[in-house]
Amino acid sequence: MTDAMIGLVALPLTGALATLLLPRSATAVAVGTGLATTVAAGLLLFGVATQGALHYEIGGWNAGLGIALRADGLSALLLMMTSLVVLAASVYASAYFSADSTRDRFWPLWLLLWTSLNALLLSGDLFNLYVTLELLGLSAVALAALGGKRAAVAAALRYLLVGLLGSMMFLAGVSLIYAGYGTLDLAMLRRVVEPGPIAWTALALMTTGLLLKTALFPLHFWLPPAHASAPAPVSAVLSALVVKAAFYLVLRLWLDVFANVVTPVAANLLGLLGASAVLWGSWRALQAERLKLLAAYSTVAQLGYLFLFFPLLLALPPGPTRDLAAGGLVMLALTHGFAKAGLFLAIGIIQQRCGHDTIRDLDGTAQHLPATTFAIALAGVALIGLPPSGAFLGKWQLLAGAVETGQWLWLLVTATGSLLATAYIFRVLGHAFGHRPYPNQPVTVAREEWPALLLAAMAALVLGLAGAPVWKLLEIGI
Amino acid sequence: MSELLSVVLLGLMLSLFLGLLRVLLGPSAGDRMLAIQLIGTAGVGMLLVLNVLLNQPALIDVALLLALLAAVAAAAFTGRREIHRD
Amino acid sequence: MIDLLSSLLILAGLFFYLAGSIGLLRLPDLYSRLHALTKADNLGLGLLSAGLALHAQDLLMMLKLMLIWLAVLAASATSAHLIARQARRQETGS
Amino acid sequence: MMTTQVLYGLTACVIVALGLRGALLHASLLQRVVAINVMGAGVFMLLIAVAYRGPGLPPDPLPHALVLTGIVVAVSATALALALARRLHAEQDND
Amino acid sequence: MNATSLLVFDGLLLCSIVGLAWASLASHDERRGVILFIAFGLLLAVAWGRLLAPDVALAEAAIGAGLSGALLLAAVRKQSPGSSRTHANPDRNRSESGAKVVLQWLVTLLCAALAGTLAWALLHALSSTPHDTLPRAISDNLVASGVSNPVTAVLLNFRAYDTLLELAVLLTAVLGIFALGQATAGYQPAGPVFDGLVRWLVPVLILTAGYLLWVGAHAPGGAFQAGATLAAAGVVLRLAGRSRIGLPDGFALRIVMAAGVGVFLLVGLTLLLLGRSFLDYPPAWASALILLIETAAMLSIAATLLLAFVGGQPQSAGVTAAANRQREEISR
Repeated sequence: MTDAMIGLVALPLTGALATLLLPRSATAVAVGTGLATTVAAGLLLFGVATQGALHYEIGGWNAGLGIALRADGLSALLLMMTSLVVLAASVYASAYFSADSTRDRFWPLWLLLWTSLNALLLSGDLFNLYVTLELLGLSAVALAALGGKRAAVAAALRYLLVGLLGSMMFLAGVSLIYAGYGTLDLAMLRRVVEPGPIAWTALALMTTGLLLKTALFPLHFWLPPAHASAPAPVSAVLSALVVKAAFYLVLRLWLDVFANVVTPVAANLLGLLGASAVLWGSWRALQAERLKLLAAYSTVAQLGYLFLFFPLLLALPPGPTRDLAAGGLVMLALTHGFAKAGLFLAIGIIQQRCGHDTIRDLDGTAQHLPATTFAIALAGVALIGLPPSGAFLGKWQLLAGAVETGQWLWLLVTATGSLLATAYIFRVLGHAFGHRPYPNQPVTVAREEWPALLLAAMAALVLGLAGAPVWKLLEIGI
Repeated sequence: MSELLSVVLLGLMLSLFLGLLRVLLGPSAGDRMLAIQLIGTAGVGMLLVLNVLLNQPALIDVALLLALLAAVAAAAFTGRREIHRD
Repeated sequence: MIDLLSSLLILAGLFFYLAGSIGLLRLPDLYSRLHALTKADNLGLGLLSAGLALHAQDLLMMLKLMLIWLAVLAASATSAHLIARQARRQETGS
Repeated sequence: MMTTQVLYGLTACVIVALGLRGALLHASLLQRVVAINVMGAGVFMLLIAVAYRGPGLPPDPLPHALVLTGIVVAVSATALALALARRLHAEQDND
Repeated sequence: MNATSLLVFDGLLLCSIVGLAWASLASHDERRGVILFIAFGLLLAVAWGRLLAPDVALAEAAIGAGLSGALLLAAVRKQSPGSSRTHANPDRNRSESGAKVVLQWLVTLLCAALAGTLAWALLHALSSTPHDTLPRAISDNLVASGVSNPVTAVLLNFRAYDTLLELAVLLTAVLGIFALGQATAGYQPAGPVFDGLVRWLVPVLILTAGYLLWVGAHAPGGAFQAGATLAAAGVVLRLAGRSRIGLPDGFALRIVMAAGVGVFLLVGLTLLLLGRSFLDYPPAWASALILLIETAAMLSIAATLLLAFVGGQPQSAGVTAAANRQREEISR
């Protein structure tokens, strides 16, 4: 079962080399690799569910001297989501790129991005995390620039510089940790770390670097242009997974490795930034004229919700209530991942078929692209947080936690954010279901429509109705 | 011997400082490149002295690499592109 | 005897280093500075590495010191040529 | 506490801050890239200062290995950034 | 005497390093900034040597003096004077409103605070006795690692997984550069003097690369330093105006690019199939496997660094020749 962990990194990496060497059969190789990697993620999830947290010492060296891969409930769930989203986006991408040359360049970078996501979620070593962050950043930037237009290149360059700045701050924190504690292994560090100048400064540096990468308000400025100008499958993965990988690391550091170093004041600060992100992101999404920009600002807002959980989790004593809240957080993250990926894929179809993604001119899309419009509606349900979506369960736990700890501010923010989300989603749907006769006669391709629909349905229906195992899996800590 | 080398090390440092002044003063980019050349040579000298002072034979290899690549910056600086036409 | 000789060589090397860098700083134009620089490169490093070579433990070390000197010699001549040519080109405005 | 370590370590902190300032304030893309490289050099100096154990003692090899990996990563990122900047300038010239 | 003068040396070296960093970043002229940065890199190589980190010093020398400098200088050259003026114009900066000045001071204060906090934490970390569990574990397991240079042992055995991902980072960067378009224009022939240098410098660089690769097992050196040196040889050839700079064409080029990651993965997965864990070399085979991986890595590193300098997918020789012919016909 632990070999599945190696598989999750080695399979996409091998696939990347194969698509580089055999561009003619790249699509088949990539989709095959995707299936195999998804099977590995499933095996790992099964393994964690049955055997508890797993770890793997690479090269047979003890963790500390060597590098260990680790998987617990949280990472196994995120790995599973990553696999499903990337697999769906891969099927979608196989029909999306029309030019051969772009397709040849797309697949190796795409699989390298997948490698880095899996490697990051599995890594149990601080410096190795830095390397995976850089691999993630560079492959994401290279993919975002594939659009080739000036806006895409400019946005990608800004994305790269911000990402590099973030990685450098992260590395500075890692160096400080090594200077102070003489280890890079997360599990060992958790045992020895104690509150004090070293841990505070290192955590502050690493967190700032990661917040840049996860685009928490006010460090979000780079995200909307980068996510809005990339090719659709790339946007989907950037918004659903790449920012979330950095968020996962913040979560891992704050609630797991540095749990006894974090102070409520710092957590409240994160909560406040999250609240600002929810309000600002939703407001800008409401004003957006293009669908892709709307989706990108919605990502800024949705990431804000995740940070609202930090002050709650720190205020709640360990016990069932806290576990429920933590489960809510993960549920919200998973739902957003599936919903946002589905939304971006659907927008990509509209953009290709109609030649634009201006919200005002969407009239009548529902008549001609019914499945795609349905996918947008389902994703919208999940983004607003209506039942039976997973986000409903997540937000419910957020509200319950806020009531429990008497932090009413978060309640207010969540309610306002959800109202704004309802407004921006219904603005899109209102135009899409409009009755004005539609000029074009678009041709639909099942390979493109199904992935979007399935991802959105996963977010809006499956996670909400069958969410109980998520909480059970999360009890499996490292 | 080690006292003499310490003095030489500081002397090389002085020489490097003078070169730095020229880099800062310029005035032309060519003057700056010349000063870079001097800084490189002073760096090579310092590595040779440090190699004896610190007993690190590998520093000779570092000096060798710096010496071999000393002309690359100047060539990159003066090189002219082919006229490009599309 | 060898110690004395090597010390003298090393000190002479340092002298040329300093002379070269003072020249680089004080001389009025690029071309004369260029000549000053070659003093440091050729004689300064040459004498220094010769002095150190007298103490080298093995032949390989000696060869490396020799190679370093030759490499710097060639690099400095080439760079000086390239930089001077560039400066001339800019003066004539081509 | 060893003077050499402290001296190089404190300098490293200054270089990191200088690089960060340059990266945040510079308008020129190329100089932003240079600034990020300066910041990286500061972090590398921090690691190498931590590894230093005094004259005659073997230093800790682990930070040296980390810095080597870091240098490769920094060069890769620099090359990609410069290529993006070049493409951007080309697109601007076409306008 | 010795210790004091070394301390003075340290102080002066660090002053010049900080001064150069400051001057390079404060410069409004991009070319001046890059030249100062090259000098900064040269002094860093000396500093790494001084701190007994010759492995890093070698890499810094090969990268800083050879590749980075050429890469950055080439990037300056490609901007027309007009475009750089619009970006960094001191006059415009001066005429900007006070808000910009306030912002500058704010950022400066923020960075000063960062330096202060970092220094405060670092002093805390350095004031306790150094942690030597990990260095001791490294030296205890050195015999089993297959090499006797501890840095190589960490890079290719204990933390080989980092190195595998690092090679993937290099590959990603080059694929990203390829996706942005064709290679930049080559250089005009640099004249007989530089050609004379190139004629012996390139073989010596190749020899040095081989030496560094070989010596890396027991002394400072290794795949990365060797690869960077090899790439520098290609850079020299390109600067001299040669059209062939040692890079293969088409499929062979892709093989070389993939070789580093590929051989690494192949070794790791083969060991997995043989019932060992990923990258767990059998002690008897360790040194041979490390040399195999390092050789492939060196070739990949050299090719990718050189491609980064070339700035895109090089056109195959046949295409270039055809294009040249076409160009000549047009000019007639």
